[in-house]
Amino acid sequence: MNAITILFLSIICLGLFLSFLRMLSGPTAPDRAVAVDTMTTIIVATLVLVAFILERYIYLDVALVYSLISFVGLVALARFLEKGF
Amino acid sequence: MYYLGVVVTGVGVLFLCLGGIGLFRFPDVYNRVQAGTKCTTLGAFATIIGVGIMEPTWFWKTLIIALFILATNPISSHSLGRAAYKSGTELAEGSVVDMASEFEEYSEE
Amino acid sequence: MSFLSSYIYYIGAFGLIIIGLLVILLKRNLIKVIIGINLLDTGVNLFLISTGYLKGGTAPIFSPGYGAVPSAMVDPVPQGLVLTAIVIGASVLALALSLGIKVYDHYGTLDLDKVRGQRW
Amino acid sequence: MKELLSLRGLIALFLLVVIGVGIFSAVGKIPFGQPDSEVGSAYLEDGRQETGAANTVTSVVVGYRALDTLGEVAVLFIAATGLSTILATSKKRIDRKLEDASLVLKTGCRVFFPMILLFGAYLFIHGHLTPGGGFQGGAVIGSAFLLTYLGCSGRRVSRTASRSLESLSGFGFVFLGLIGLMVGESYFLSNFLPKGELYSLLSAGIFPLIYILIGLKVGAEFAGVIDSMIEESR
Amino acid sequence: MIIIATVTVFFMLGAALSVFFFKDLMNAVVASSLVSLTATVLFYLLQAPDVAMAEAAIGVALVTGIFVVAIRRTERYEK
Amino acid sequence: MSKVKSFFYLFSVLFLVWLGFTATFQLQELALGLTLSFLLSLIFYKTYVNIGFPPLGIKRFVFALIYIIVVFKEIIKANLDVAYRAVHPKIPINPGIVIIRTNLNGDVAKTVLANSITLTPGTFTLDVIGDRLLIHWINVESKSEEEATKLIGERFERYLRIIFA
Repeated sequence: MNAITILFLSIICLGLFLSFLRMLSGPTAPDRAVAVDTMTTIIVATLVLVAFILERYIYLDVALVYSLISFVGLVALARFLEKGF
Repeated sequence: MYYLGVVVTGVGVLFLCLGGIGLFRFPDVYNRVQAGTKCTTLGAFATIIGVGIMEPTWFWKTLIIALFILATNPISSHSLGRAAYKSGTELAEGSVVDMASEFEEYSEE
Repeated sequence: MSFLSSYIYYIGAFGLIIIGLLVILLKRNLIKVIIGINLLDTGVNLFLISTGYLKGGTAPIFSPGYGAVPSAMVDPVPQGLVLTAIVIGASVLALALSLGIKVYDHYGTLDLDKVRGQRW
Repeated sequence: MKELLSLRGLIALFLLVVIGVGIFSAVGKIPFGQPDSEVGSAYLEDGRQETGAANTVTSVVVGYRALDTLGEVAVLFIAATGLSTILATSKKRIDRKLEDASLVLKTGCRVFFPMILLFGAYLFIHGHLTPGGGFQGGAVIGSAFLLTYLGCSGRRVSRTASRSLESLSGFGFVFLGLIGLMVGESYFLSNFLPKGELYSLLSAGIFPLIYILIGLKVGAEFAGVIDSMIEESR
Repeated sequence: MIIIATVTVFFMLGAALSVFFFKDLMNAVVASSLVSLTATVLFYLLQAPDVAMAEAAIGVALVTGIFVVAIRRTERYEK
Repeated sequence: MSKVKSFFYLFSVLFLVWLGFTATFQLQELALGLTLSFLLSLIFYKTYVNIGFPPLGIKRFVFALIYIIVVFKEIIKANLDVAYRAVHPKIPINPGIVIIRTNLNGDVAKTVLANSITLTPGTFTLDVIGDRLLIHWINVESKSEEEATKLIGERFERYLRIIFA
């Protein structure tokens, strides 16, 4: 946990904050879903970075779950919005 | 080796932030998909691989996380874009061309 | 700042519990009430986990290359409890939603004011 | 906003303030970051020698507190059965034209389905070594079945298969416990198999077996829940 | 670490409050999936990877899917 | 592709993925991985017979490596482009929806093409019907079908045609 990692986490927080604003203000439902998709991807990167800071190898499994599963929920939302399923 | 990892991670983190900025500034859903889910794909890829370079024993696990992100993210963004187009979201003002109505004719063949 | 660093997780958990109760008490739509129950569930889980946190501790998992002593690990008992509580929460949520579907079939609406005797 | 300003909203806000002050004064005094639970530290100190599992949470869930887990598994079974019973009497059908899934989604679903199943299996087999376990692995497998319903329309889970898998794994759980009652130290779910070497795959006695059964059960249960919710209401 | 915890708690409470104000139930479901996402990060920072994994696997896919199925079966807009 | 080939294809892919999950070469893990991949591919190989995976070969493998490098180059180039558009104060975009054609057949080939187009920011696939793809383009340079095909699809399709031939 040195200055460089603090800098990295701050930049990531800025990106997360902008996507969160889009989630709150997006005019339509697809906008909000896209914002949540973006936040998911950013958070996977954050989890790997935090695992590096905490120096635990086994924490990477949580990021692996996200990278494999996170698209299922968004696909469910998308299939409802396009009136399929 | 460590400094190479720091540089790669830094580039990835910058792209994550740029994805957020693009998502916030672009005018309609389609452009937001462009910025939001794909700048962050490259950003997440570079960040995770950079961590793997910094800590060489973690490399294989980080590589497979990055590959899964690279493989699953296009599917979800394609589905969201298709949902926006099928549910009739309008293009932003200033768009040049919209050939979606011509494309509908192919589906009936 | 020290207040934040020591109580930020409690603030999150209590805030989530209060907002969940607010949604449950004030909203009339049945599905939104169930979303409120989900929020309340997450808040309670977060509170239980944060009571077991040890400052500077690490996860209660021993691994070969990492020499952690047991006294520097967080409490495993709340984690074991919450682990099963999350799965049970999800399946009870599915049960509640199926009841909501039956209510919609019978009354033709999800508004709890119109469903007789369901709302104060 | 208008809910907040009605009479009901004001009463609810008053109630919330009372509840909030009550909760905060009751549990806000618990200091953050200094747990003083002797049970937890005892499990941490002795868990490795007694159970042979590297993950102490696993030894709490399926070792020290295994009887609680049996109750929780029973709750899961009751919830799934109740859901399918409630939805089975549904008469209403929605008849409308459905969009077909796109080619990318169909192919992606077919390619990723076995990988997600393999990942779920990895999670619940390595439950005593890594932060995984039966509940997480079962949820991942359930998500894989949700993906097939979204992508490949027309394919569905056989209901008898999911029911019988769920019942068989629940039965296996109880059966392992009864074997422990007969063979081992004569209590329910005693760890009668050899402990093995720490950090290797074949260690911790019956914990991997129990987690495999729990994983299959949770996965089959969620697959059944998704099947009932999607098919019965179509 | 405290930076990212504070920011995450802020997101979580914001998303939970926005559940209260959205009229479209799809938006409420999106916001509740965001709550589950941020709760995962908080569990992770509280050194509970098991719980974070369970919340990730259930909150992000299964609960969202089940809510979407129920909304498809009933009605989308809250009156 | 015949049934035996698709079985071994799925088996080797699953085993590689398992090696990535565990990231060790202990004997117990390898045996378990072999067993699980064998069981799963025994159940699911029928799904993969008609999906159109490419057969294996030295030339195809080399071209697949070249293809990966090309895709990475395009991704980085296009990402810089979109990042420039995002931070520019006036947001210089010129968006539109165009149609392109493809000569590929086979589900996997079309999916790989569509995903490559999606991954390079600036273009992304909205829909696929038959041999036509509906593309959203952030900076439309040409409205006609042939020009757009040449500009968007051709840089990937050159390699994919050899890999999936």
